[in-house]
Amino acid sequence: MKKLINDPGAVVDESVEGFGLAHADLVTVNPDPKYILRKDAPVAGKVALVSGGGSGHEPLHGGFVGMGMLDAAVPGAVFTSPTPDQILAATLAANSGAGVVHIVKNYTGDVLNFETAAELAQAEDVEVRTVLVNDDVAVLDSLYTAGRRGVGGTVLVEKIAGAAAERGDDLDAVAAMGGRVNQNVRTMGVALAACTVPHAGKPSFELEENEIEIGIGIHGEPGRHRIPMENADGITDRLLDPVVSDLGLASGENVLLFVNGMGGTPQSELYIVYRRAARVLAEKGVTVARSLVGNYITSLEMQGCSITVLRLDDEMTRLWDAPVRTPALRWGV
Amino acid sequence: MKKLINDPGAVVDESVEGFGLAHADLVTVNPDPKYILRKDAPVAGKVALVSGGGSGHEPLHGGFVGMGMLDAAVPGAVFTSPTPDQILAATLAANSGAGVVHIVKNYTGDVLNFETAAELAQAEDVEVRTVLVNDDVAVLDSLYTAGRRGVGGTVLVEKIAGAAAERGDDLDAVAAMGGRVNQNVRTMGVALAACTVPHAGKPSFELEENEIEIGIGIHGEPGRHRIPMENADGITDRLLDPVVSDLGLASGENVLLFVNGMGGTPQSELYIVYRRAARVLAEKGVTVARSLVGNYITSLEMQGCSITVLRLDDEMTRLWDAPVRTPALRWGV
Amino acid sequence: MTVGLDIKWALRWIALSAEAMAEHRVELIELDRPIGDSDHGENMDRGFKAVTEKIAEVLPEKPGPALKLAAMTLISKVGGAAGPLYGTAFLRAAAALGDEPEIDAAALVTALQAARDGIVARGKAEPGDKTMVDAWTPAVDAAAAAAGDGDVRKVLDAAAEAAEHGAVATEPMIARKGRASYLGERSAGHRDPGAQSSAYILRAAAEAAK
Amino acid sequence: MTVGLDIKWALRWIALSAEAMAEHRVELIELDRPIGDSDHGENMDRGFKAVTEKIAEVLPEKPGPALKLAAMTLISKVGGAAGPLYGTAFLRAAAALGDEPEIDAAALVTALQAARDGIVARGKAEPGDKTMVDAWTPAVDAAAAAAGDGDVRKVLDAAAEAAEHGAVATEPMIARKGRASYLGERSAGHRDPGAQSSAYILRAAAEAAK
Ligand SMILES: Nc1ncnc2c1ncn2[C@@H]1O[C@H](COP(=O)(O)OP(=O)(O)O)[C@@H](O)[C@H]1O
Ligand SMILES: Nc1ncnc2c1ncn2[C@@H]1O[C@H](COP(=O)(O)OP(=O)(O)O)[C@@H](O)[C@H]1O
Ligand SMILES: [Mg+2]
Ligand SMILES: [Mg+2]
Ligand SMILES: [Mg+2]
Ligand SMILES: [Mg+2]
Repeated sequence: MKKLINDPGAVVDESVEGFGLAHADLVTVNPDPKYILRKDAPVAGKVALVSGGGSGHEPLHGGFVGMGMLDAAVPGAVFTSPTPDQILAATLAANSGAGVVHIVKNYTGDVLNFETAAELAQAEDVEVRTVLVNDDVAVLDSLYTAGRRGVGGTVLVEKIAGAAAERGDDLDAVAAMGGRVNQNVRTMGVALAACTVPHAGKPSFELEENEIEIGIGIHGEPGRHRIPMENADGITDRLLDPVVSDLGLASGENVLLFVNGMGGTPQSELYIVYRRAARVLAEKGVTVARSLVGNYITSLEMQGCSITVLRLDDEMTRLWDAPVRTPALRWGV
Repeated sequence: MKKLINDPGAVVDESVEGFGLAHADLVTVNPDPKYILRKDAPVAGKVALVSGGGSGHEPLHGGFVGMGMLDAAVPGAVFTSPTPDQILAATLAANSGAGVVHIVKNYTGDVLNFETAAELAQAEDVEVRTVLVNDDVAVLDSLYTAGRRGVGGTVLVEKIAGAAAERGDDLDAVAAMGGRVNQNVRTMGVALAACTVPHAGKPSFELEENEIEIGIGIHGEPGRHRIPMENADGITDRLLDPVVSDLGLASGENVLLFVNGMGGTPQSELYIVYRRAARVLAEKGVTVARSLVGNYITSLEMQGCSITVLRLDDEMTRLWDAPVRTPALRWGV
Repeated sequence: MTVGLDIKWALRWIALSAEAMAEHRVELIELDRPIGDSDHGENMDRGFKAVTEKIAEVLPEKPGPALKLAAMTLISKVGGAAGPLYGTAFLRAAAALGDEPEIDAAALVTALQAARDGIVARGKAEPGDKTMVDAWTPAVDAAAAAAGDGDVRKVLDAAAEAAEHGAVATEPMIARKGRASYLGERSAGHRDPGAQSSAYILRAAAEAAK
Repeated sequence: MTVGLDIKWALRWIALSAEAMAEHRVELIELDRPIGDSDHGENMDRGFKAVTEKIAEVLPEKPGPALKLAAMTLISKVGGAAGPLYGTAFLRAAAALGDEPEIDAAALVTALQAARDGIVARGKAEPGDKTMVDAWTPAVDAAAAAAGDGDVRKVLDAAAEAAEHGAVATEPMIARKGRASYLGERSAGHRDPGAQSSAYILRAAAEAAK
């Protein structure tokens, strides 16, 4: 394992500290319990958005703290959801009195820890709503399982619900908007090579030179199945098809197409995937009205990508376009 | 070699095509001769900035085309400088009559091809000035060698000279501003693992599990020397020391600190490096007034980073802060 | 009739659990690798180290408060799925024990049941879902069955042994809860890390009574 | 006295160069790997493929125009350092040959000298800097020395052989120009890829005359 780190146990502490130093104009970092807070939080009268999860997915979530997106982000250990006291502290710090929306990726750990924190916050008279993100079509959705994971769609939920909060929507409306994005977004990912969790010291799975893993999540966990290496167009089709059919996309609809790098894949390759996905959607009569390409929700240095499609309506489009000023996503201001 | 590509010979074509599709609001792509043009170019009365070089460094340069930065970018084959006819075509397309500044990284190939293009453009009555970027302190500077390479500093030259052009500076003033940035910027890089050029199919060098390569450039070329793996703080010091001493930084000065990922390193690690570099600079009494952290000038999927320090004066700081609207760098608009 | 379990037992249980987590840290990470995200051993070790520190700081004097302190520390230090699940287990056990200075076999069985029920309440897993429930459920059943002659050591031994078998028995299972469930059928053939850590913790409870 | 070189030779030269670049593509990439950026073989192969197409399209009728077409195509298709350098070399050689239909030994030497001088003028490298100049300079010297009895084949054979030796001789050199110079002393022990491609191209010229 070769990493630019000092001590596997200090990766999150040191990285978040550096993040705070680099973006002191936008955020403040509370070291213990650890959370990242929007510089001017609490923003009077505004519903606050708090998200979080295991570290190792940067820029998610800390990179999305700022005007128009999150009010606070709560980083856990690498790939380990944060604890209730961290989430509670962030929730209290972000709350202006208008209530707090928790954006939670659907993993048992995240769900349980955010659930506890929400109970504790409510006991302190802070109103909390939870938006559960579960956009990963690689996972079978069923009442009897842990259900679909929250992956790429999380970025879009945070941006669009964040814009709704920024324009002054109330607590229920912001939560509803987050839910609406989640209902209209689907994702599927592929790994060409695994990542190595610092404290584990070994790749989280082994792939042969000629194998890829289809349907991976964002925690270095293996995917749904392993297939022989294919070219970029073939892989793109394998990811896009289930996304499109699960969304039930019809000709004439507008979408946002998001090609996300898992951390170790060059941008040039993401654009090759984007090219194919955009073409296939165009052939289906679907209009790609907005796009996002880059490393936004990663698995450390994993090689691979995910494709996310969000069905857009006019309101979501306006909220997507609304100004945002965070370390990782910035426009309009 | 596992890459999200279709055909090693089509990587640049397909990737640039995808880039054009994803950012059609900001740029247009001319497929042959290949260049990327700011959507509203030529911008009446404005000096145009044209840069380019081998592909594989994305988002450099195409990602920096747009308001406040480049008017055109010319991508060559992977790690191979573009040809004069491409550069000429981009120069003619970008020119509004106010002249064109070529921003050229100091590599024999780039220098020769841009030189030829500049002569051809001048023969067509287009005034061209060239800013040569050579900020890599890993390379000994001497009249008798190829001289220092242009690396991380290029991003800062393009941003600040781009802002000068956008505010209406004339041709000589824009070129002079580019030169001023270059004179005040230094960079040094490290690789933890090499990258693989698609048409070569093999890593550009081999590092043992316990070795790193200090003083690498951005073309997968080996560096100045190979040393046993160290921790992030140790590596940061090795990169930062020569940068600081070559710049002759003194206590009380302001700088921009830029920690750049080479493409395959997680953001969390870049912030660990940033943390150390910021601390060391603070100890020296140097104020980090601005920062940039992320993958901005890469070597495909190389693992590693570079540290760039720019000595700032008030004017450069204002130009750095000026609005920019490109696929990869965006603020203030 | 044997004596009941007191604060010494509770403190030893916690100390031996912490030792077991440190000793098996890498093994539990390795179990979490093929079907999870390679952090279970790291999480448990971090959590029990924190519990050990907290216990040394607070010096609780009865089993119930000791387990409650462990629970609160696990909840606030572990994160992931295991943090809230183990936290709830210890919290419910502590509540069942209340402020009693000594625990007899019946109370012990009740506490173990409460712990298991807490895990099920939070995690909604059923036996056979390939989770720590598959260690706790047979452990609780065996404990209840062994409680007849009122020997707490027999109860704990039975629980530990059943948990160990339960952990092994997760190997062929197809996961329906937790991270391993994402793998579907590919989760078969691997032991569940949480079931294994549960077996270690219940074995620590039995050893602590010796 | 042997006959001079005509358009057939020029076209064969170009065709054999293209063949050599295709054949040695991987080898030239491999030479460029340790001390460069792994693209020289790719660049040269891409360039000469384009030259071959252009020649077939335009069908030049005299050596000078044929070499000029090759030059322009290399400049516009190769990029990197090699594109402008080889482009200039062929351009200067073409200029030296002018519109003559046939080239004698003296004209040939002049053309080779012009090519070499073009490379030096563009690249500012001196002999010993570990570049293609270290193939071209001995080649030009040997060609001049062999021109005495007016046999163009002898001239070309001498040039090719000297270039081959020159390429080998770059191995111990420490690069002072081009990408390899960034390596400083670590550049020693590797053959310069541009010197090697120059040797192949000059060998092609000699073969074309047979
Ligand atoms: N819903 C659940 N009910 C009971 N136990 C669960 C559940 N989900 C996960 N677990 C247990 O948690 C263990 C994983 O813990 P850990 O690796 O620390 O957390 P995470 O899965 O968040 O990385 C699993 O091995 C399993 O025993
Ligand atoms: N200044 C120079 N003068 C002469 N030849 C040079 C010079 N710089 C580079 N070369 C030649 O160019 C070759 C490299 O070509 P190539 O790999 O195609 O371009 P690049 O170096 O841009 O990747 C070197 O091996 C060397 O022979
Ligand atoms: Mg985890
Ligand atoms: Mg090159
Ligand atoms: Mg885990
Ligand atoms: Mg090269």
